[in-house]
Amino acid sequence: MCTFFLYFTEQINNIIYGNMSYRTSIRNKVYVFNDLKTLLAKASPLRSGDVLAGLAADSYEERVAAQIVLADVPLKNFLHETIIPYEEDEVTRLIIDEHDATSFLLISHLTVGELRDWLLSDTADTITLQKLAKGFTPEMIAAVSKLMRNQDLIAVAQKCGVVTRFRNTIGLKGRLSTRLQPNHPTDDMKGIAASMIDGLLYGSGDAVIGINPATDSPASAVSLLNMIDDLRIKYAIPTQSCVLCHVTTILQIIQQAPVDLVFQSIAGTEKTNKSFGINLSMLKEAHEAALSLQRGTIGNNIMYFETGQGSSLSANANYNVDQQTLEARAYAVARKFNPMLVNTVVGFIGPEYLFDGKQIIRAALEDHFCGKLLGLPMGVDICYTNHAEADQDDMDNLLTLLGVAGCNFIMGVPGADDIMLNYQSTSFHDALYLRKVLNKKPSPEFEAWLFKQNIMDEHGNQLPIQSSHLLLQ
Amino acid sequence: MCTFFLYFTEQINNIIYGNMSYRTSIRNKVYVFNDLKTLLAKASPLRSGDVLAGLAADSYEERVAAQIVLADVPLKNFLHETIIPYEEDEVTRLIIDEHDATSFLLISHLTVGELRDWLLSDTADTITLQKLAKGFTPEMIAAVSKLMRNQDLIAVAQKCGVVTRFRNTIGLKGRLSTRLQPNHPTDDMKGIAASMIDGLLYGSGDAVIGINPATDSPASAVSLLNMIDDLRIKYAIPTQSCVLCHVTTILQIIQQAPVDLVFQSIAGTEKTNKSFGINLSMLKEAHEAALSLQRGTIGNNIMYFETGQGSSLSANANYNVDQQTLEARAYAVARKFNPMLVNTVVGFIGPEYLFDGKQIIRAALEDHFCGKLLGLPMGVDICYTNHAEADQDDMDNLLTLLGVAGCNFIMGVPGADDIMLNYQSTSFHDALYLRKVLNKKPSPEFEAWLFKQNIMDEHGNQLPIQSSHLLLQ
Amino acid sequence: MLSNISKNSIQPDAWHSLKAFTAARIALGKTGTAIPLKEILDFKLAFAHARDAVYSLLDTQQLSTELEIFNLPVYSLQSNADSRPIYLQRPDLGRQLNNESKNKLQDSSNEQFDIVIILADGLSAEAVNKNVFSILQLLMPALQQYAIAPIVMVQNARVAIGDEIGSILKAKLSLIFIGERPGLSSSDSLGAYLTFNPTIGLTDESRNCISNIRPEGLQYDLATEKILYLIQESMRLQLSGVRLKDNAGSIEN
Amino acid sequence: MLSNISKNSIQPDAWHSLKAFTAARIALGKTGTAIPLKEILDFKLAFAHARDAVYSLLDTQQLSTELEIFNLPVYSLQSNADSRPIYLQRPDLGRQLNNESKNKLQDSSNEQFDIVIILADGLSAEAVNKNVFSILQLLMPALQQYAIAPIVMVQNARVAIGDEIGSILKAKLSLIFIGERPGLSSSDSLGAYLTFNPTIGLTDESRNCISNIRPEGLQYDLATEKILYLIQESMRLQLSGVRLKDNAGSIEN
Ligand code: B12
Ligand code: B12
Repeated sequence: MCTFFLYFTEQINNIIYGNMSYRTSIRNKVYVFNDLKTLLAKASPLRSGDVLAGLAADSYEERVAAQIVLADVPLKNFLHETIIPYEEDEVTRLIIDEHDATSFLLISHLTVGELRDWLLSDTADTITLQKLAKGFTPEMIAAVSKLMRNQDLIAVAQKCGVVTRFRNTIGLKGRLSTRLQPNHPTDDMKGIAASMIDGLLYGSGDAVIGINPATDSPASAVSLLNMIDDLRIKYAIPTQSCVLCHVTTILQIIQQAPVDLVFQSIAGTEKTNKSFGINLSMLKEAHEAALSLQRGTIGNNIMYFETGQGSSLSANANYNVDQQTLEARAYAVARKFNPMLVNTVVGFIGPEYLFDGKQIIRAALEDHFCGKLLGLPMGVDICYTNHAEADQDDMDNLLTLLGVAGCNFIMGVPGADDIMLNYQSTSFHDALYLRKVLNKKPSPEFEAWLFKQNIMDEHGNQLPIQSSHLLLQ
Repeated sequence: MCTFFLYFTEQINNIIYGNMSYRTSIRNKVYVFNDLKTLLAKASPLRSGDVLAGLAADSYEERVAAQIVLADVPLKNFLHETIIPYEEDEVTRLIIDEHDATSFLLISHLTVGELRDWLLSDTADTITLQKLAKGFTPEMIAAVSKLMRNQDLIAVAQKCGVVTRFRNTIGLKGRLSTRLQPNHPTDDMKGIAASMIDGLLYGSGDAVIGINPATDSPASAVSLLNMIDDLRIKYAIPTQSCVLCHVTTILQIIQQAPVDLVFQSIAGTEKTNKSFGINLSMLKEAHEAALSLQRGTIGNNIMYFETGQGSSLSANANYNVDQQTLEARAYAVARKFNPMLVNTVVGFIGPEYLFDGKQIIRAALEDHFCGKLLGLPMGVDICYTNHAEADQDDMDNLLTLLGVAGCNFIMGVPGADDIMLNYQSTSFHDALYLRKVLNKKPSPEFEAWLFKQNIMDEHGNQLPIQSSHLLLQ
Repeated sequence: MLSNISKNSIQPDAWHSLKAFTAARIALGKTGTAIPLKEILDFKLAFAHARDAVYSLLDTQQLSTELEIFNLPVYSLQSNADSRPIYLQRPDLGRQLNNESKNKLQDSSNEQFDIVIILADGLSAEAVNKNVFSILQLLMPALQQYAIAPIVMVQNARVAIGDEIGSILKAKLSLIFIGERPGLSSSDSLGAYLTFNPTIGLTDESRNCISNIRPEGLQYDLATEKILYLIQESMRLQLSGVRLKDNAGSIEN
Repeated sequence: MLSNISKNSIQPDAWHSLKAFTAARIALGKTGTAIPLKEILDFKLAFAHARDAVYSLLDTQQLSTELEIFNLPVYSLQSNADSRPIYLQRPDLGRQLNNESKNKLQDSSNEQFDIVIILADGLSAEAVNKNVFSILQLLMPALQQYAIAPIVMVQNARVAIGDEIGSILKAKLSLIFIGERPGLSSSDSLGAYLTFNPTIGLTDESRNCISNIRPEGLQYDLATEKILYLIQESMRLQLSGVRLKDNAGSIEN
């Protein structure tokens, strides 16, 4: 224990390179980290994507050394030392230009390590955290997450509260919502409807009924939107719909189709977003177009974003920044547009970025924590692919952990098997399990609807459904 | 999906070998499992100990095949086909001879798979499960656990309720207790007392204050017992003490020392127990000797047992039975003596039996589930060694999962670092974390004491302790 | 009360008939909040098989024989990912031809082509083995107006390897058929990615994708229709990717 | 209210002074329910070092030199576990001498001995490298009345390898010093296991254990005292294990 006092941490201003150099020594071994982004990468818990990118710490000792150094970095540094140049990247510009200096003032005297200790203290309560959200930059929050154990990520996230509204209220304490995801490999209307009915009768779909269309055909997107909307109106379901095609496709049809939420995959660098075929002004255009439809009844949170660690490296657009920090930067893009839902699709891509259940679980808890602290309505697609080293037991663990952490929503996929996207997510049953063991309820408006439809009783128990049930007609 | 109906499961009575043979075929591949113990082993989720023993399934498909077959095995078979011969093993005799046929009647018509489905149904409530406990054999419960996902193990365990009493009440709903474990490498009295005070001021120690002595010297055990007892009496702490030396050592000193709980490590075969230097009649003798002291004030649960997967293989005493089934058999030994506490020390031995965090988590959930269903007051030593592939994040995950599952107690070790046993367990802080995020309280008698000592308030928050505090005098 | 333990604890779902409309795991029934064991075991078995599909191999022998009818040279190439485990961990290597393959291709021709067709294992060679010939039978006759490059089969490949192949062969457009990651209900789903002016370093906004091609997914004739539409439009507009929309009329009509 | 965020959120513990009595991680203080970051990082660094200790190597060179003063033959042997990863996964192999080692030992002598002393790396060679010579310096002179076998160093070994070694050397009693698994606060803790009539196949009820030997644990003189007591009693009673109790008087007196 006393060995701690043998390590010394010094930060020297490196005049030659014009930026800070970070160093410490452990048992006579000197560790030097040239810049903040290197420090962040080396301080990251092990994951395959950072190894692939050549950014991970070489040893566990080096990782701890980086964490020791990172703990002493003042939060202010993050405003001065950008990890991707301001001139080259519009996401950096967004982060810097929209940073709320007033909120930041409250924490501007802290180091990353002091922030960690404060976040865990009892004075960091829900309201204070909400007020501070705009004062945090993604990099600060990514940094602090790297110093946190899984239990810290859970305990702090549990204290956050991010509530959004469109036709219902998502994110209240004691609530757990689900995106109903009724995908079909040919976008067959009847097939999709069948999965939707199944989900609704299992109490799923309050966050959104969201279809990934197999094709990116605008015509098909219109049909799908009409179909969900008809159903929603017919049964007076207090929820919102979404077809997850490319934002340009939605923009093309937004005047002819009943568009509730606008979807887009986003990432943490301009260059990655470009590889997704988007940029901030396109998102702005879509956001405004959707707002102009005025379809929300109790609120105007209208965007649905998906993210996930690894996409930047995959697009050769990572600027040697570790994947978790880049993920947090994607949240800066998201929060610009007051989204209804932000979903980190954590195990979706594959083992090259998150190798196994352990890495997927860690990444999910980080993403959920970072998003929440930055003020986002985070949900998690608790998922894995068949080429990763993970299975249902890992997902059960993550599901339960995220429930305790207060995740806003999870996916509802029939039997956890997405037959179009080819991966395993959470089932309608999984959500019921989680609600039961943690005593959680769906969104209040949706809950009232479930009562009325005799799908659920006040104790949260599913009621037996007869074949004469309204939804089966 | 429809592929399911292509698999057929048949069980044919193998006349030549005089026992059942179990088989199924998948995609034209025939899987034959010669006997129940082979079937159980092949159906087990992957773990290094079963691989080491040469018992694990060769492929994931074979594992599922075994599970498919196991699902159709009638529970009755477990009473007829013993996995370790009745003649050779006193644990088998204990299981068979003390099996409660009356309770079993209620489930005797079920198969293992039907039992799994029933356990998850709403009719399997706390009271029913308590009534059935004596009708289950360890092998039946081990079998059913192999068919369960982690979420099943959690959900069913949460419904169990096993309450025990000595000087306080352990295992009530909404409660989480801790064993305070103040070990010291030289059994130094002051060193141990320092850790005890630390723990008590962190609200730890309601399950037991239990010291592992570094030596097995009877004299030293007497001193330690006197020391804890003096402290307990001085501060009127409603808890029990234990020195975890060998049962023969306790028997030697029981007349001269204040022995509350009697400890022993136990395992699932007579031969392993022999390697631990014990047998059932020694345990009986110790149990009776301890009872005769009449030190319990509100109850007579007086034994403290520790178990953990892998010990039988390590002692060459596993009879080619998988380690999880053997672990469940250890619970038959435990329940014979109405223990106050049963603790599965799940990651304690090392990677040869449970390789990494994933295997440790799975094993812990299984052990907790099996013990609870068999009617035992299960706690878990959430732990790992430095030669295993695990870290604090895995422990945080397991800690949180076991909290949801309703685990009776966990360990409280200063800073999670046992400086004598050389492994990492849970800290006093970990228990506070878990109580906070899940809104759990300590044992009621102990809770009242914590209030009185101004250590904790009614909301479960720790109060600031002045250096003038009674316990620091 | 205690004697009521029934052999069957499953509450079935009243909408079993909806299963006719989808392969999705709907109407599973439940016990408490849990999925019935029978369905769990079925899921696990599918999981075993999906995992195996990741390690399936491109049947280059069989494919070569089948491709003979198109009267085109056929190349069998390898990426820089030497083995399946490396392939899974190093997507960067799966996007590059290995040297031998590169040389082979460079030596092959100095012509310019309109379209190069590539068959890549991706995450499920099974998908290519099972589906690609059927679709090529429909597609090739409709491409007669174009100069078609030699057909390239490539192993341990990612989508972007088409950029390198297309640029070496100086093709205006590359069309790569590649095995999508295997799912539980379909371990043999084929994807097609189309890139105009394939050049090393392109990213995905420059491509179009036709996904889920298989008998139980997007059927061969409809897939062919879509691909043809996109090829025509791509050639006409001289671009591909997000600015090229699939306006071929939705599948349903 | 919001301006109150202090640089230091840690609530220290008022009983810091108790740290003088133990190396245990007490009086850490807290923030909310959490351990302060400084302590967490200290823990993690110790974890890094403990993990490294598992892979430390027996310094047979150095040990051989040190052992010269005892004027006994010294053997350097290997178990059947060829490497550290195998050692960790195959405790069975760590309990067997490899063939070469067995032969070496068998050829060595036909004498009978009272005691064989074995130095084994176990889970921390560091523990043996650092502590074993100091304790042998105290122990050996006190064992003059016994016929001591050649000293055996053995790598990648488990406790039970002493049974094979003892039986080959026809020793009445084996005493194995072995590295205990490294902990965060001590990666160099030595264990001693004593077995009367060592024979292949014995299990742990037949041995006695003296644990935590190191300067910050059971000190060399006290450890020697205990070992000597147990050897005497074992020889007198002609047994070891659970029926042999350490009645040497507690450490404290
Ligand atoms: C994995 C995946 C992703 C990952 C890709 C990251 C990665 N490194 O792998 C992420 C999450 C980033 C992603 C993003 C998007 N995807 Co996508 N994705 C998939 C998925 C599930 C598997 C692909 C696969 O197995 N490829 C095979 C392997 C062997 O090849 P690979 O080289 O490793 O994979 C590359 C391609 O898959 C490519 N890619 C991934 N998605 C898309 C989408 C388009 C339009 C294109 C051209 C390329 C592309 O990215 C990979 C890296 O270069 C498929 C569904 C399926 N069943 O196939 C959908 C799918 C291809 N994606 C789809 C869509 C719509 C998108 C988005 C456009 C969504 C949006 N609105 O932003 C974005 C942006 C895509 C882009 N331009 O980059 C649709 C395409 C529909 C269509 N017919 O055009 C599909 C079919 C799913 C769906 N129906 O929603 N996707
Ligand atoms: C791991 C361990 C166990 C494991 C061993 C299983 C296994 N396969 O490894 C389990 C949980 C089963 C166990 C059980 C017991 N243990 Co233990 N165990 C340890 C521990 C933590 C580490 C040992 C180690 O690193 N060995 C080194 C490796 C390289 O050698 P190995 O060949 O792999 O290990 C063998 C020995 O360690 C042996 N072993 C383990 N414990 C004991 C205890 C005694 C008395 C003996 C003779 C042998 C023995 O089992 C292993 C397999 O053969 C030590 C504490 C420590 N800091 O060392 C306590 C320790 C050795 N055990 C101790 C005790 C008291 C016991 C029990 C008697 C407790 C009880 N009341 O039942 C039982 C039964 C032991 C027996 N006769 O078999 C005491 C011994 C005190 C003493 N001076 O006599 C120690 C020092 C811890 C303590 N202070 O409580 N133990």
